[in-house]
Amino acid sequence: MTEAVLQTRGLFKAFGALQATEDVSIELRPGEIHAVIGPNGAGKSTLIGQISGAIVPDAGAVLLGGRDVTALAVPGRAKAGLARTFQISQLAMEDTVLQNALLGALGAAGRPFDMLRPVARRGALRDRAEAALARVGLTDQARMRVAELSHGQRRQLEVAVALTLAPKCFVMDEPMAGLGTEGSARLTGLLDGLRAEAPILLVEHDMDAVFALADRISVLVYGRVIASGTVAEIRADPAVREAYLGDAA
Amino acid sequence: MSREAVFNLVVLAGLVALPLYAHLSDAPFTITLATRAVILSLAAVGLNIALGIGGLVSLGHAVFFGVGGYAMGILAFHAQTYAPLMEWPFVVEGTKSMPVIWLVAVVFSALVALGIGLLSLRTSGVYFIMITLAFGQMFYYFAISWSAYGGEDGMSIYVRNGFPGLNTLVPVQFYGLCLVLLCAALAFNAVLLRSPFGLALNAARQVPDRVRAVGLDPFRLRLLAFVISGAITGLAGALFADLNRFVSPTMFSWQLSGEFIVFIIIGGTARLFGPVAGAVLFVALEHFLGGVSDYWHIWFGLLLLGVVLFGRGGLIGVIAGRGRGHD
Amino acid sequence: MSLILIAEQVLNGLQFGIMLFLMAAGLTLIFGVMGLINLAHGSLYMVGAFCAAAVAAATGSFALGLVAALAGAAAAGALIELVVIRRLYDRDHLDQVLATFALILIFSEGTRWVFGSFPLYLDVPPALAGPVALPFGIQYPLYRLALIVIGLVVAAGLFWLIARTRIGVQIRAGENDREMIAALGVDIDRLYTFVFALGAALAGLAGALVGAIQSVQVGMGEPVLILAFVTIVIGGIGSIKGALIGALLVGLTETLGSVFLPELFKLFMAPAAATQTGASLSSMAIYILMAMVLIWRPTGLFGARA
Amino acid sequence: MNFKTLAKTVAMGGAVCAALATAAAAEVKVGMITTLSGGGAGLGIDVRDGFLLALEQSGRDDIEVVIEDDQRKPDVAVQLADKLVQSEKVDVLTGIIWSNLAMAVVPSVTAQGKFYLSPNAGPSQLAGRGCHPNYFNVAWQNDAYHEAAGAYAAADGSKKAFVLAPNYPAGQDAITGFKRGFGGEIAAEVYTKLGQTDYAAEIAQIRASDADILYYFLPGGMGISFMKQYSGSGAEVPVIGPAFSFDQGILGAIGDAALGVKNTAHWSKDLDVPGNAEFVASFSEKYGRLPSIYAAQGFDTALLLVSATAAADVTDADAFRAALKAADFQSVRGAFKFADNHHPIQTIYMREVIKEGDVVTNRLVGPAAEDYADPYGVDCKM
Repeated sequence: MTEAVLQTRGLFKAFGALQATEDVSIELRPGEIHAVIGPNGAGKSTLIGQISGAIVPDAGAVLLGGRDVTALAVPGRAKAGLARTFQISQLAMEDTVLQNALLGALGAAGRPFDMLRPVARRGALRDRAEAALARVGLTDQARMRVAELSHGQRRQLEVAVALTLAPKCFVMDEPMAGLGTEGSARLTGLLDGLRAEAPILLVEHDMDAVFALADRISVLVYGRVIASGTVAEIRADPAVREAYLGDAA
Repeated sequence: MSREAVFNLVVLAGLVALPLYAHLSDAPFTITLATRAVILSLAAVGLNIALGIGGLVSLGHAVFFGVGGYAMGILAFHAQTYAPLMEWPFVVEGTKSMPVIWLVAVVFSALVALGIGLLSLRTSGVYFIMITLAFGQMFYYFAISWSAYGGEDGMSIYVRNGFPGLNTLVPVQFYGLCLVLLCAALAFNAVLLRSPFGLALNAARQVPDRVRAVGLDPFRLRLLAFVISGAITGLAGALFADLNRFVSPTMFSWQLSGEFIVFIIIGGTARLFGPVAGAVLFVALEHFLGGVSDYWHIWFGLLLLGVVLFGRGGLIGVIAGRGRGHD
Repeated sequence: MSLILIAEQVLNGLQFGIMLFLMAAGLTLIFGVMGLINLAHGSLYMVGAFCAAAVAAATGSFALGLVAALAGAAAAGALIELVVIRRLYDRDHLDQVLATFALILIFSEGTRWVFGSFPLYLDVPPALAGPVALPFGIQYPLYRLALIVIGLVVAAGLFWLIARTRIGVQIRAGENDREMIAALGVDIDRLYTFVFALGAALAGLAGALVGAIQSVQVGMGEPVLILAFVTIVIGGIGSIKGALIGALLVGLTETLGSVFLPELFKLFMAPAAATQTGASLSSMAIYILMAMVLIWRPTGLFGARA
Repeated sequence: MNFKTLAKTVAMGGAVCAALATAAAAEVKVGMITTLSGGGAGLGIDVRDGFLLALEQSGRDDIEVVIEDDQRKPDVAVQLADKLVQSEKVDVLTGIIWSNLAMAVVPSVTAQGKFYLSPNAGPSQLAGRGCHPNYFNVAWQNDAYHEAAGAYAAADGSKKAFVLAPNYPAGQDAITGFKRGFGGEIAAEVYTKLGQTDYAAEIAQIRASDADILYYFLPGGMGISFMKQYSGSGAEVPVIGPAFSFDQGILGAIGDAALGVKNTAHWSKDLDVPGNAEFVASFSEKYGRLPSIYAAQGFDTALLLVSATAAADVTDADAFRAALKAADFQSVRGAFKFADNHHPIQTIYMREVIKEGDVVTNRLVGPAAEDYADPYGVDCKM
């Protein structure tokens, strides 16, 4: 077995009496898309928070490329190679598409305290940002303000910003959220190609996308991983059928 | 060229042409008034870096203004009394040289901003507004009871400090000096906006989570912005003290902090020239309305209310059309 | 320093804190329910004091003055809510700060225009004048004791209103979710006007009660306003309980600090220098307290976690 | 565009002879910077009204007054002084109420060769090392009331004093001045926060002390708050103070609580000197309120100005200065002359707060310090 790029070991987190995650251990291996699914309130957001560094776990560890990053905050984990996208787009609405991508490139390059040279003249940043935009198909929109973009284009930009980081792995929080069939299909195609660059931990509600993309699936219910395996294994798992998919599936 | 750029040029041209007009019409006081407007503009340009770009609503920026003012007051006071500022471990003399005073003012207000920023940037929103206000009050009461430097009475400096090659006692020359500094600050602000730091700070105001997620720390970005902002406002404080040849604790008052914000809003938030337009308008209103009625604050209050409620985008917004809002 | 003096100073701190609570409660309620930061709250305090002074002078009755203070401040509050404040709920804090800063200017100069530039007369009612003997030989002004009692009664009433009444349920719901209570069929505009007027009335009551032992003059509201803000920031914005605890903390710090800090410095400094240093430090004490609380807990003692 | 009050009244037949004799004198332009808005406006308004009343009564139509509101802000005052000097080109300035504003304005305007007549503030710096030939204080040096009160208390048999003042320079000067005049034991010396409104803590300390006299200097609203709280506290230490806390403008707000309090002033409305009764009557008639010490000071300042402009041309600085120094006018306070540092030598009286019908006011008790001259004059080299 190849070594996991991203690994969680026994993550626990409680909010008061509510146990949001309980002993969650999952692995993301090179080249794969690993989907995490589960009903609302299953603890998916808490899990993403703990992986990205926004939420400090009560117990457990997060490893990135074999290195324990549990003590790092969000920026540190991003620098270590973890790129995340948000369920609700986190984009600077007043800025242009290119500027948003540049922000990612700047984060990857470090040195954000340069205040005398215009960003536009830092060729390396610009190349990186434009390459990411081209990858998601937003080259023509580069000079538009984010506020003028359609919802689907914003979801693409979310991915582009993550791409500028050239990360070791992606953590995507419901990238399909709010998309129609067409947009969903386009993004599915995009993510499909991305796994070659870095593996993706995909939290998603859109089951069509999940079954189309995922190499493996983990099912989270009430904060626990009740099943983990290939798509076929999960489809066949009786516990999953009962707890989550119901008999309809 | 956009209408905003035209407006900016007109403002700048007006500020440059003003001494000529004052000279021709023999109205030296107009220059004094304009100097006041230019210095207050500089203070507000400083605040605008924190507030307009960084979204940090500081209700305590008068602290830096006051620190700059007292830097001037203390140095000049020791120079005019020939008493060294300190003798141990090495002798520090007072000075009447503006460049030295400016340097000290900038360094000290930056240090104070660093200290206040480290503590208050841990909070956000209303808490940030209030903790900066509290720091302002702390400095205000400290200055009032600091009897070595005049306490509430403040300090008078009898002769304006000097600048190599200029006679600063001539109003036009001092005005020119202030205007050059204002232009330098505006140019710096313009460059900053396009720089990586400007980009990151701007994003940290709009989407701090995103900024973190790409590996940058909004706290550090804001802290640096706060320090730069404080340093510029501190420089303005030193100039203001020199304009009046006087410093007092009122330079620390929270009302003054409020007025700085007022300048930015009535001018136009996050516009490069917003603080300038606002400060010039404010000084003009204070001068003319103050002459019309004892109760001019009522009219000023109503005007301010009108701008906030209906004239979003401030003066520049009205003239140049909507830019980006500040929310 | 005798124990009696210490006990008396603690009472003074309590009394000060309780009055501060009346101011802070309105501020924190308005922030909690409407998310509005209201710098003009001090002006409502002033309006209350001026109404009380004017009516008490005209009728000779302090009680009628208090009624006038409540009514006047509530009316002024409702008026500015309808005309100005209502437009600010959806704005950011910056606009709110600016607009209410403008209201301060309008109220202050407007009051001076109506009542003139000289302080007004408002005194303690004869029935409450003079000192009263408490156990352990403490002599304490009856009126101040009455203030503590009135303040506690109002505080209890406020807690009851919020915990037990229908309107309290709406207020608590409003703090959590605006759309939710609109969905429940509550007239949100009326609720907001009511909450604002309630906060204003509390401020006006404080202004009138305190005005009787202080000076009824233009600008009296601003120092109290700043203290009230310090109070709610310490207590946690939006929390009535936080406002009460914060007010008592600020009241005690302010009162005890001004008495004991100079004494403390006298232990190791020359008396004159100690008096001055102590006085300087005590005037900064509550701001230092606030900074320390915020460094420890950035959203105050009882504030919602960010 | 400017708020100009042109004090031009038609010269009447009965106008002062001296004024007629020099009717050919050039116009004199006076700039008045005073506090007309905000919390301290009452004092500035009284000075202005007293000043204009005297000018009107003098019948002089060659004195023009430009009045500006400093909002009690030092930087505004400095700016207005620049405006009056540079733009209005005034010859004489006056009007400032507060010591800190005076310190900000006076040194620079006198350095520019203008005359300044102080109708209220008298900081010690300007009486001592910082004195200036063109600066005349028509009211009092700041220490005067305090020192006279101390002397009176000592002469009255008080042995141990409790002193209280805000923690700012004027407060520290007040306590120093009182102690100098008193000379006796000090039970405690308490500094309060400037602008403080609640004095419960201090009052408790006073009650717990064994002082037999309480001296406090708390100008404006601070004094109103203190006195109301003190009288309700059951504390029985007798109170003495400077007139600033017991003047006509604020007695109305303190009410009966102030009755019986002794306070020092250089003037009282029942002072029996020529012209005073007429001043009180005409002021009350014109403005509908009793004059305060500030009104009397404004009135005297204008009288001094009128007398000097009658004797000398303002453009001849030396002659005009000599005319001011001569102080050839009938002050409503009685005997009045300038010491070498251009500060008054005058009698400071003790007054007592009483009730006349419904009006709380002051009555004269007697002199507290006769021919008082401030102690800073020795440092004045001019």
